[in-house]
Amino acid sequence: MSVTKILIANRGEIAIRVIRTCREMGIPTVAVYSEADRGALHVRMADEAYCIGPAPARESYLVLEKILDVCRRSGADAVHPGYGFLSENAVAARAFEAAGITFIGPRPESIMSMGSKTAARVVAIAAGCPVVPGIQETMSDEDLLVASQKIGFPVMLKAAMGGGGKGMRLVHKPEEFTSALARARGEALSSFGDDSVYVEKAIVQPRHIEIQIFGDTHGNHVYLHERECSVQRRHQKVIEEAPSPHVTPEMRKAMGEAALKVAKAVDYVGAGTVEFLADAERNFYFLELNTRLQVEHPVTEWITGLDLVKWQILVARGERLPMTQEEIPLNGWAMECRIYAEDPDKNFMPSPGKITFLRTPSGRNVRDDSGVYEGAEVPMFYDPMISKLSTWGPTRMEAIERMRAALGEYQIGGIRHNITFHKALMEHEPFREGALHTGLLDKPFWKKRGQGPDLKFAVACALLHELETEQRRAAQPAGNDDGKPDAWKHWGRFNRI
Amino acid sequence: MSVTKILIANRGEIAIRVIRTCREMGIPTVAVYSEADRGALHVRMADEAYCIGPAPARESYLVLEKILDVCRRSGADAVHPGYGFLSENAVAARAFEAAGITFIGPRPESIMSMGSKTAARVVAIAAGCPVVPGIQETMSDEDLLVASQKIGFPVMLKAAMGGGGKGMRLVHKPEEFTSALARARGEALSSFGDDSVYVEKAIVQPRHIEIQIFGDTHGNHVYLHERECSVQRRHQKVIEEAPSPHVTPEMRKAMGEAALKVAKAVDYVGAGTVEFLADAERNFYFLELNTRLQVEHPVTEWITGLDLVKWQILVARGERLPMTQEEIPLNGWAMECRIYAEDPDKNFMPSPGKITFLRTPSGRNVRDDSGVYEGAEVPMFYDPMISKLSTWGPTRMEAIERMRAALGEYQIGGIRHNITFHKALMEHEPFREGALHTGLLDKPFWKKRGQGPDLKFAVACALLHELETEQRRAAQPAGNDDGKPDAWKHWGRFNRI
Amino acid sequence: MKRNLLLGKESHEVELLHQDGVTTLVWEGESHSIDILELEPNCYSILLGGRSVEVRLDPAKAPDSDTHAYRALLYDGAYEFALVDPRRALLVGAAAAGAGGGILSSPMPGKVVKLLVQPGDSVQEGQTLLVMEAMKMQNELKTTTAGTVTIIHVQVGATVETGTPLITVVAPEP
Amino acid sequence: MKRNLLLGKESHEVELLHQDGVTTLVWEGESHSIDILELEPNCYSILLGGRSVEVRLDPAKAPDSDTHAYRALLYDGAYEFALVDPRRALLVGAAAAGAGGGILSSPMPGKVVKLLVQPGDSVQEGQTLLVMEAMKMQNELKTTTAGTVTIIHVQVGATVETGTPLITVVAPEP
Repeated sequence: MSVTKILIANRGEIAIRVIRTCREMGIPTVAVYSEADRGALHVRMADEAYCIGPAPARESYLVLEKILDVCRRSGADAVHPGYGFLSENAVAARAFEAAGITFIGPRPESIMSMGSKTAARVVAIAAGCPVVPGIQETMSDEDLLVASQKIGFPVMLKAAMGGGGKGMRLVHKPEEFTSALARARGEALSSFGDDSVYVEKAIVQPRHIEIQIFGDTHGNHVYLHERECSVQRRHQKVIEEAPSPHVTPEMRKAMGEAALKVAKAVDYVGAGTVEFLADAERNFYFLELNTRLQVEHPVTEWITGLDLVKWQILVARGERLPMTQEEIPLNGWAMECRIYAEDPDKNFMPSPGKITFLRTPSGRNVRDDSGVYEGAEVPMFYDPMISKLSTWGPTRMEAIERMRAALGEYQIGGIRHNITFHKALMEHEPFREGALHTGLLDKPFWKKRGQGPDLKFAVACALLHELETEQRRAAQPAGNDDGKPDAWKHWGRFNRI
Repeated sequence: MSVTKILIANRGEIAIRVIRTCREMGIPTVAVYSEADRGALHVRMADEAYCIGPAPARESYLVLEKILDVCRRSGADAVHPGYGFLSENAVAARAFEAAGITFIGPRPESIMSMGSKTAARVVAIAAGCPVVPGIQETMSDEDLLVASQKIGFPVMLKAAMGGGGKGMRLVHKPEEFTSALARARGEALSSFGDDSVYVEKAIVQPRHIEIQIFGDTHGNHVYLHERECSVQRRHQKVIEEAPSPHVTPEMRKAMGEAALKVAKAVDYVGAGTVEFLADAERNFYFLELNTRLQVEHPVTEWITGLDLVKWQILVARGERLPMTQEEIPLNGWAMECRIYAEDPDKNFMPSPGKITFLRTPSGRNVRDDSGVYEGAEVPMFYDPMISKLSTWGPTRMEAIERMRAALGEYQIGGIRHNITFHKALMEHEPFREGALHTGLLDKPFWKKRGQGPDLKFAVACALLHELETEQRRAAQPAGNDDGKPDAWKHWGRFNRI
Repeated sequence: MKRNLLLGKESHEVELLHQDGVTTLVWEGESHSIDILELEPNCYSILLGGRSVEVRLDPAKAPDSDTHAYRALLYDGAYEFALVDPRRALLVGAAAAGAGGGILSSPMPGKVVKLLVQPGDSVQEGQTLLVMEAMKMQNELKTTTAGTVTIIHVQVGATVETGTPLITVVAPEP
Repeated sequence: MKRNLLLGKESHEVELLHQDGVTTLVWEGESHSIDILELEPNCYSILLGGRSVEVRLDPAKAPDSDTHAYRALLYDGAYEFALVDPRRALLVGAAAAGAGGGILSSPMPGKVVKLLVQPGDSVQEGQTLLVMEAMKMQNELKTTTAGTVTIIHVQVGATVETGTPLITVVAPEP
């Protein structure tokens, strides 16, 4: 298939990530943007850019017809969907195929068969991949309770079409089952338009470990080892690492081979991730297959030295996978922190706004995948993730210390963010010991810091700032407060000519 | 030896580099600065900072007594000299030792014995390491001509105490010998205070290849593979890479073992670099042993995954080398470009001044070791190097393409710099093929770019800028031109209260 | 330059002096000679007795124009405090005392997706009054004042900025 | 907004228009509708017929205050040019014509380490008149005018800024 000009149907850091690989490969890129994103970094960095509508995603980034239209106008012959938006939309994948445009992702059939969690369980069971004991069959609520008692409580209720923790509920006792099921169905219906809910046995203090897989159009499949993503808040990943401190070489091989059974069963093409839950005894259970590039793919790139977007493009061109299973490297350890525009001191409330200053960390084995710049607006319409900071070290502890130091260099102003929260996590003993599980952050280890010994330095600067503001006001009554010209204001002035 | 608080007797990017490792290791740092460097990045990043005198280095960074004084005032029990300044000063190394301060570098005896290039040749010959055929003995000018004719022309004249290309002269014919020798002696005397000059056979189209070595206080020595630094301008390195495209595994082993012979002969402790010239037939010849960390050490850190500053600190503490020779990794390929404040369009004239904007590249396997920030002054008193950009890839070509893309992201304003020059080099065919030699840049492959097709975009922005400037002038007569408040001006205003 | 430093409910007097080329910080009665420099807009480098500290100052929204709220980022972590001109401090205190009850205002830009109360409703401290959506997250906004809802300033579907008044709650007479 | 675009010795007329919400660049007689936005100080994003180009503008020193010299950084490389207000262009031309001979001025901040000529010396085009040191490098400064040295403006050891006049050379009467 031809891939000579790539339209990136996404925004933010993942769009920049794809552009960087395209620049290395010498492939021109086409950005699309909503009206809220005219000044976004992906528009600045792409070779071409087209507006696709108003700020809300369902009126712009999610509108397939607009993306197809920009393909036609720009002559792009391939689309990279990133993650989110249209990335796991089988209808979109099919529409691109029909229009003669290469979709850089799996075949629509694979997306489809993995879209329903219950259907995916059936595929995994048939392929011989272990799944969490559970009930994926449709039955009445009463029968479901009986079946759940057979599995044994506690059980987990999950939305069949779900994701991101919505419609999920942990049920400890049979007495709670019926009302919990009703609420789970309600949430599933409002979030995914489908009230199907299934039951799984709840694993105690589970670890979330996933396998990166890759397939090509010639029937070859490999796994690029595991990532552990157990550090979560409200079922959202916060920190990811590779490899996992829990995984032994034997377990890695067993998990990798189990993941490939599922991949082969659906004749998987491109990048995918098989998610597992693992328990303390190193049993592991299939959860789902994510049919896209994951947010956390950089940790895999660190330990393998490979460029997963490049591999996606090579596979989309119909080339064979560049390596066999035995050739995939595994070097050292990598960590990733998701940097969010949110306020950990105020229950992680989102904090959109203008980034008034930005200093990103650098040095040995530090990688910052950012979607913003100093002066950029972080819009209220999209995901609060503004950057992914990742580090590598020969050992897990060196990767952690490097991350701690890099977080110390990272300075973002104008909006609230979770950098200090991540720094505290890097110093949190259970995290450092690798004793991870998905409930690690349920007990609040994080508390708002008091005023430390360096307060006087901060106050001295504020005093100088007050003095300068007074002097500036006296000198030039027309100046604005922070002394910096506001690009948008100037633009406004220009518009008013 | 105790290393609990490190004074960094340096400035610029190398001081930042050392601070980063200290932060990871949890070691407090002490910066020293000249009056020109009060606002420099190393002062901002260190835990403590002390002024050591006026701008010229010989009145500040080179004054041993001032550094010793700051050690006493701050309680620093170790000194990292970086490169340049006091790093290869045996007197300084001895003075720190006498004051009970750990010098993070080799023993003073090793610095001394390698300080004279002719003495170093004698050591290498005795140790059984191949050297360029030449004459290191003192003799009359007439006898030197006779001896040179025996070696065979062309020959190279070099200052015995020299470095950095000063006092070096290529002599093609015996007729030119006497006058060239006189000029070389003159330059050597004025540059190094010593007119000793020695003669070496000139290697045709030589490659500059060096071996990174490490020793500990327990008599262990290892080599961390080679770097190639053949891309030079006026005998100054411009681009470095590791490994070398010229070196085979057999040659690597032979060079590494030859380097270790010299290291063992002087009982070398810490980080050092053995420089060799190599010819097309893969013969190699000892040039010198640099008794310090090299500017280009990041490429070695990329291919080995190690932190050389951390190793220096471990060795200074009296620990054993963390790895044996067989354990030293060699993964992929790394490139480094030295970013200078100079104007390639005006014969590389230095360009000190204020950095009005700065955007550094990021992404997969890109490392920027910078000593500056947006708003920083690049002083006229020191080296023009403002940053070292390095990239890594699984193959040499991938490292080159990554570098090309990263250079495209790098934006520096207010001063002239060599980023576009480096970008052109990444596209230069002989460089891409790895057909390197130290004369590669003698023929000017670089020509000033003409006005390309994107001129109209640049002019449109300048027109908008003109319009805004006019409007701003009309609106606020007291404002300054670029619309940005100047920190130093404000400070001046504050001073005038 | 004298200011009152407000830390939660505490207030301290602080002063920055500049005489004969020396800058002095008066802090809890002690004078410290400091070297302070604005290196970038709102970014300062301070040397005090050998220690080097870099401070990023982020002026924040404050409840009134005479109280200047700051957030400062140091390598060590973040600090939050406010400064008031002592000549204005009395005014500020008086204004704050005069405000009976409270207005729930928007802590961020976002969209109002649910109103949970009506004018006339009695509400308890900590009760959720309204749900806002921003960045794909729904956020419950709670009242810090118990009392009676008097005004609803917004409608469902409205897009609001930081600081937009949303709901007024009047506390009962004491 | 009309300007003369100066490229070496060429001059072209260029214009930026803004009417009814549309910005137009008139370039070599052709009108292009463009979307231009200053995103950061002196950093612009332009969209023109689908193409997206980012421009960093670096205003440079110009020979006179009416000629505005620019250096622009694009992903593609660097461009250098100057703009003159057509109303001022005649004045500029006249001033340039009036200057017989030339003043060698400093292209960078640095220190004068050697003077190679004296007042009264005849010099050839390309001859080195002075050596300056900056950033540990010695730089030879050459005259672009042949003629007679009339004034030496600096002494050995002096520290000079960019643009400081160093040596005046008067060309012989034609």
